Amino acid sequence: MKKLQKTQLQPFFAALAANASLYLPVDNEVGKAEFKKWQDGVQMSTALNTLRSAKDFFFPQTENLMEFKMEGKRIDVIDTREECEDFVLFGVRACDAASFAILDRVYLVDPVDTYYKNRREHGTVVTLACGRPAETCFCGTFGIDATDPAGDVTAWELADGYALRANTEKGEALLASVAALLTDTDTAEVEAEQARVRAILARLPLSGLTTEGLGEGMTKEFFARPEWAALSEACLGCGTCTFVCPTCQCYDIRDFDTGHGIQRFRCWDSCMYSDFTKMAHGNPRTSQLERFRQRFMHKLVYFPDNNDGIFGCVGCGRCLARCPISMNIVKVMKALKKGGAEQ
Amino acid sequence: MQRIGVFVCHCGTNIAGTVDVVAVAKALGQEPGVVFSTEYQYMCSESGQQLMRAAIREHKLTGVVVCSCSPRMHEATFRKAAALEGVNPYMVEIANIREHVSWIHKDMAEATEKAVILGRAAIAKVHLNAPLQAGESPVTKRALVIGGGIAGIQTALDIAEAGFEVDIVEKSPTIGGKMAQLDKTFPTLDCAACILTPKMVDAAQNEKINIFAYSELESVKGYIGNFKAQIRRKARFVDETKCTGCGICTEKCPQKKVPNEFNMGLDNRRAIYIPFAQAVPKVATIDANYCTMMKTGKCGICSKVCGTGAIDYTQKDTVIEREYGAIVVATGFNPIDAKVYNEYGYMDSPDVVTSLELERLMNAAGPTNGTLLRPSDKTHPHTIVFVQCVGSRCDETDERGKPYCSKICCMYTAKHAMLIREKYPDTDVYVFYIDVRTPGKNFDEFYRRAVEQYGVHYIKGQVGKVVEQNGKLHVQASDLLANEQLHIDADLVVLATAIEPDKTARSLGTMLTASMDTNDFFTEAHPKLRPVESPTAGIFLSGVCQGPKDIPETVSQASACAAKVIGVLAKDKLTCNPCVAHSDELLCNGCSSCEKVCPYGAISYSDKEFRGPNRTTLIRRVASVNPAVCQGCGACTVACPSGAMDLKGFSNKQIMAEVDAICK
Amino acid sequence: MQAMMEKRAKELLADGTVNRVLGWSAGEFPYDITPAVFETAKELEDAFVYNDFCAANLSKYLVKESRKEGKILVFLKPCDTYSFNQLLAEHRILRENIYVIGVPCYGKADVEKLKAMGIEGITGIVMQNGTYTVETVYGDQTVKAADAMAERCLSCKSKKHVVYDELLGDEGEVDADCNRFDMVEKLEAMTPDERFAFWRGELSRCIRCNACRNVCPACTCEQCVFDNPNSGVSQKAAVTSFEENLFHIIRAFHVAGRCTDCGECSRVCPQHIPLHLLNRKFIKDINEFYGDYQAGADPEAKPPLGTYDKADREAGEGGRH
Amino acid sequence: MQVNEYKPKIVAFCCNWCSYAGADGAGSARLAYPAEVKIIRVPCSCRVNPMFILRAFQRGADGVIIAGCHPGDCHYTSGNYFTRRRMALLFSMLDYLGIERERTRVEWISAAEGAKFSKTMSEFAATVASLGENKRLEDLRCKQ
Repeated sequence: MKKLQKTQLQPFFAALAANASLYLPVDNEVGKAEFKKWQDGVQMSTALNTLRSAKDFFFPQTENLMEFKMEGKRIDVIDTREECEDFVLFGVRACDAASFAILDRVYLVDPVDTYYKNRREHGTVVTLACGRPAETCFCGTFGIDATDPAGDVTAWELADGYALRANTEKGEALLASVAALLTDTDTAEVEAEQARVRAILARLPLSGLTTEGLGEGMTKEFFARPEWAALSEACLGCGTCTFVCPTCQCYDIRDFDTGHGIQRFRCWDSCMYSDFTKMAHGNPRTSQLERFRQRFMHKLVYFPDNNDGIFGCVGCGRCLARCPISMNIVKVMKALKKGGAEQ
Repeated sequence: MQRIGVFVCHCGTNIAGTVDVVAVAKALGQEPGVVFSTEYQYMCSESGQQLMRAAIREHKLTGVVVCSCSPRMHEATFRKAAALEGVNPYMVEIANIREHVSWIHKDMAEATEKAVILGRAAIAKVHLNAPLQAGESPVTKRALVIGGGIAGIQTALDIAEAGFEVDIVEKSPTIGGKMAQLDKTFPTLDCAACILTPKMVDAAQNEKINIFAYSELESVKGYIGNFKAQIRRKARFVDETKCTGCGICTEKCPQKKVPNEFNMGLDNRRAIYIPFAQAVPKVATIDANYCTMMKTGKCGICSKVCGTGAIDYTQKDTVIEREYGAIVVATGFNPIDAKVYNEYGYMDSPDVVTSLELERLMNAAGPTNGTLLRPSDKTHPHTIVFVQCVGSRCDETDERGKPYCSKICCMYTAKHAMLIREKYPDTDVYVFYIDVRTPGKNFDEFYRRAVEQYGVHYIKGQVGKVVEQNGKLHVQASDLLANEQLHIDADLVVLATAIEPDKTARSLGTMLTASMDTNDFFTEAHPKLRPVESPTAGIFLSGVCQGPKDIPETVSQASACAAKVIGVLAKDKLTCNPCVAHSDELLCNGCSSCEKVCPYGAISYSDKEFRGPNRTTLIRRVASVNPAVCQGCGACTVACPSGAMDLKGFSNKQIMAEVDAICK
Repeated sequence: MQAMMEKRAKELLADGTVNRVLGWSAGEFPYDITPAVFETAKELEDAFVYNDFCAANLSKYLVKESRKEGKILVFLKPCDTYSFNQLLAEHRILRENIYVIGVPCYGKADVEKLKAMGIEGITGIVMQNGTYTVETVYGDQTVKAADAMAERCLSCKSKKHVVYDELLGDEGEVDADCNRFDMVEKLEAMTPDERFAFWRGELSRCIRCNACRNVCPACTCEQCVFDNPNSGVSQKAAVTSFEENLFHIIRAFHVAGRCTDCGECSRVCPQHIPLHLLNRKFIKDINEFYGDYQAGADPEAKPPLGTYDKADREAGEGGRH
Repeated sequence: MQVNEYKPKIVAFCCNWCSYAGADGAGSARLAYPAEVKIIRVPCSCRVNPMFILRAFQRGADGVIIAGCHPGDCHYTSGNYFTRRRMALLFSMLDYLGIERERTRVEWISAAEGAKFSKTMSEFAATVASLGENKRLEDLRCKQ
């Protein structure tokens, strides 16, 4: 385990940025944290988490897939893919780090999504253990330890500096590249910090929430539940929850006519949208109830069904904070459990 | 995918002189969907059209782009040619490379490039064109004429002559209008009544003509061929079917102090009255505002003297509904109220009169039985001053007046001056004018006679003030030609007041959605080429409601108007413009935004059942457009937030495709 | 107030006046309140809530709810009644199926403001006497309610209900001097470059989640042009700065003259874009160009874009706005 | 003469009854105006949706002008009055967003005013040229 003095933070960032683009949470014009490229003088945000998740770096909201160039009656197909440059993501929280593993299960299995893979290979993730979790946090529900996040390198904020631990070869290489700024340290300080935070986590309002009764094999049990009607009633059908979600992975592919050609791009889709998975024959989910149910069934049942029981939620709490009408996965989980208990 | 043919016209050298037509045809031939592209000397010529038709046949074209002169010139020509080969005429688009390119640009490279771009825009549009079918609507074979003056009478007679029914709605108790009040007419000096009253009688006796006098239009709905009008028949308190017009009631009525509007208030009539001897219909009317019986319940003399029992004090207004195929507006005019021009002393002295009042003072059936006497002391005036352009031709700063020339004043003043000099040679007559305007058949000769033979003093100049002094009217004026101030002590001053559209015109225009200008004259569909039609289909204009006119002009326009109406009524069905708005019910919110901006009332709403999710049904309010009423302006398409409302032939996508092609 | 509302709701359910109640339902935390339809007294007892965090404008739900079987009771705050009237004017809701109870509002709280004060880990909030005692996992904190009031409520245009069948509590007043255009004026006073920079900064954060549109009581289109592949402008993502501008300009234009300034768009924006400043610009312009107009104040009023005056100013004429 | 002289792209929406005819009139009288002005015929100025204007800017236009009948002369009675209100608000909004207001314009040009058409278009083209390329409402995807 290595240690970085707080006074060395900016030189540390500078050293990382010398080798690759460095992104870290920075407060924006309205005082909310978002990942931004580090430049000399940029200060890291002290916020618990970014408004948007870190998934954007591997699965951006929009990306061009290919182009068609048209001249008169001639059409050329152009491959627009470019090799991604190396980059470092600093300050990713445990929840978001866990989301990458979920996205990998979608995009790195056959057929591999080469656009995603390219970025995953070139990105190095430095996570930062949580020090001051919020009431909306419930990563523990999904077995995620906010005090010991995954990532290529794990960092803990201590009173006078940061403890750093490489978890992967990429992480080793990253720490090696800045070795001059680091000193060796033992795990005692980190363990003390973890104990402090774990005590707080245990007091969080959602700390008792478990996945018991949810997950694999529950499709028949949950699909026709009457609770969906009341739960989905207030849903506006906006995409906020999906767009701030670190694990939502659905996209739409569209063509944009530029006037001199076609750009084929993909962009995030939301199962809350009325045209979600609309096909030539029409739309398989015509009501908001069905679309709402799809979102939560996917995270709580279908994804675990197809992925060895792993849930499609990491408990980051963004949807809890952002939903315009405050409907969210926690309320859904509780309602389904309660309904199950009553049956 | 369309199969588009492009036809580039040289227009002799009009286009080819500046645009490289061969290059344009070649460039456009490369566009997606274009399967044939050529150029030709004169596309609009018979052989040009044959060339197009052959290409349509040979290449199985589904769309046509003609790069030529303005679509305002030959769009119809090329649409017809395409239609002859079975291509829907609305699959033809014109790229205007003459007026918009070759005629305004000198540089060939620049002009050619622009021509190609306009051609591309037309091609982009044709790709999205859809065949449009013009709808048909039936025609009610009856016309409504609003206003029973000479304009309305003439129009009605001509329409009836062609065998169609006509209703005349006249708000006063009799038809006849302003012409009935006139004495003589210029430039022939024949008596107005002698030429008008036979026409009034003709109208009354024509079995095709229904006269609804003392009636007002309440509402009009519908569209060309299919109007529904509600007409309020005001209570006369006299049964029209029983009254013989004998006039005994009007003689016996004790209420004698009612200002006589027919004589411009220069004398009085009774509370029950017939406006003038030749009134049509010749039926008495009780003026409820003055009738003692109506006001106090005591009197009833007319009822007692009426031999036919026609008097009915309990009569109520009735509203009848009639259907029409066409509507003629013939609402005429009024002189403006002279009291706003008090510098001329109109309110101070009874001897300052308007020209129309003078007509009555000179009329044998008028208050003085045709002897010209001053209203104040009933003496014969020896010096008379005419003031021209009172309220006409005013500049913007004069809020009391009108910006336009009232057109008839110069001539009737010459008439008045001449008649006075003829009858009373001892009278001095002065006319103060800005200009004397006499462009008409025998008009200038008439005016010159007034000056040369009758010795009327025409003075170019303005009257500044008229003040009553010792029984005389002291007129201060300037003589612009002599550049001197004049002071004339006159016995009578006559104001040639401007004429303005009848006050009812504005609300009528709104009711008919017929456009008007800022002076409340009805606007014609085209100032030169469609002068008797309103832009609103099925609404026609007759007489002064459209603009100042004298009698011969009014009568010619009235007949022209009748011809246009007959043109509509003679058809069994009307073809509609297919480029109309339509509402996609699946997208429509029923919010009424479109309805609020539709100038024609073409949009209506109904509750319809739709499929909801999962086999449910939903009832929603949705808009629909009556294609026979819609004129295709497109105001609704922008008011509609959901894009449910679109315009055929000029759809959102078509226009955006043109934008894209131009900006590319 | 909550008890009074619950009581009336139960009475109206019991006497059959209504068969459903549209109100607010308590959540996991003191502040995450969800609009909900209650059908029984028990449901009301279990979850019905009305407090300073009941921010959601319920009127838009009536587009669907008023078309269902039976009459529904809805609780409307003063500003929600304007939206209600506007929906009524546009025939989007069926008045005969709705029973409106006006409820007072003294300004709603914004939990983001509490969080911005560094208050985290909120487990409870005690609201009384104009203060909030916020219980958190990190200890209790007391703040003035006024300091936590939502931005939109600081410039509240009206505490008067413009429509109701029944009113609970005291009726408020229209506030003509609410200073709601202050920020618009500030922007107008900037140079075009500054304005451009300001809006680029704001709109570039847009993630096109459509929350602003979907919550907006004026945006009730059966299908939005931006969702309709046939409209020519449909788009799912804020791909370029142009798309961001297009979406927000057209959205503001489509609600121009119809927006009641309820402020829901800015409240729900996950990216904290002050979207209401676009709508307020149109409201301010309409007031200045065509005379004062408050959408929703009078359902019979002629909407400014559905009428005209011959003496209207020319487009682009006059001043810097 | 300068090589690659900047030529703005200008879209002119002209109502069929007045301004398009006015443009024809300009042509008949051989009254030149810059070739960068390209006309799209619409039935009435009130057919012009703000979306068309933004679309033009997106696709590379540097200026958009809407020309219709004079107020009071609308073929459809009231269309241009609605145009006037809509565009007054839209232009004000564009200005509020910091987008050059000079790039958009509404003009009333009658069928008889060929000279005015030519003069208006020349002036507008010059104004737009002086502003340079439209950057603030461009869409980079549409750049060649």
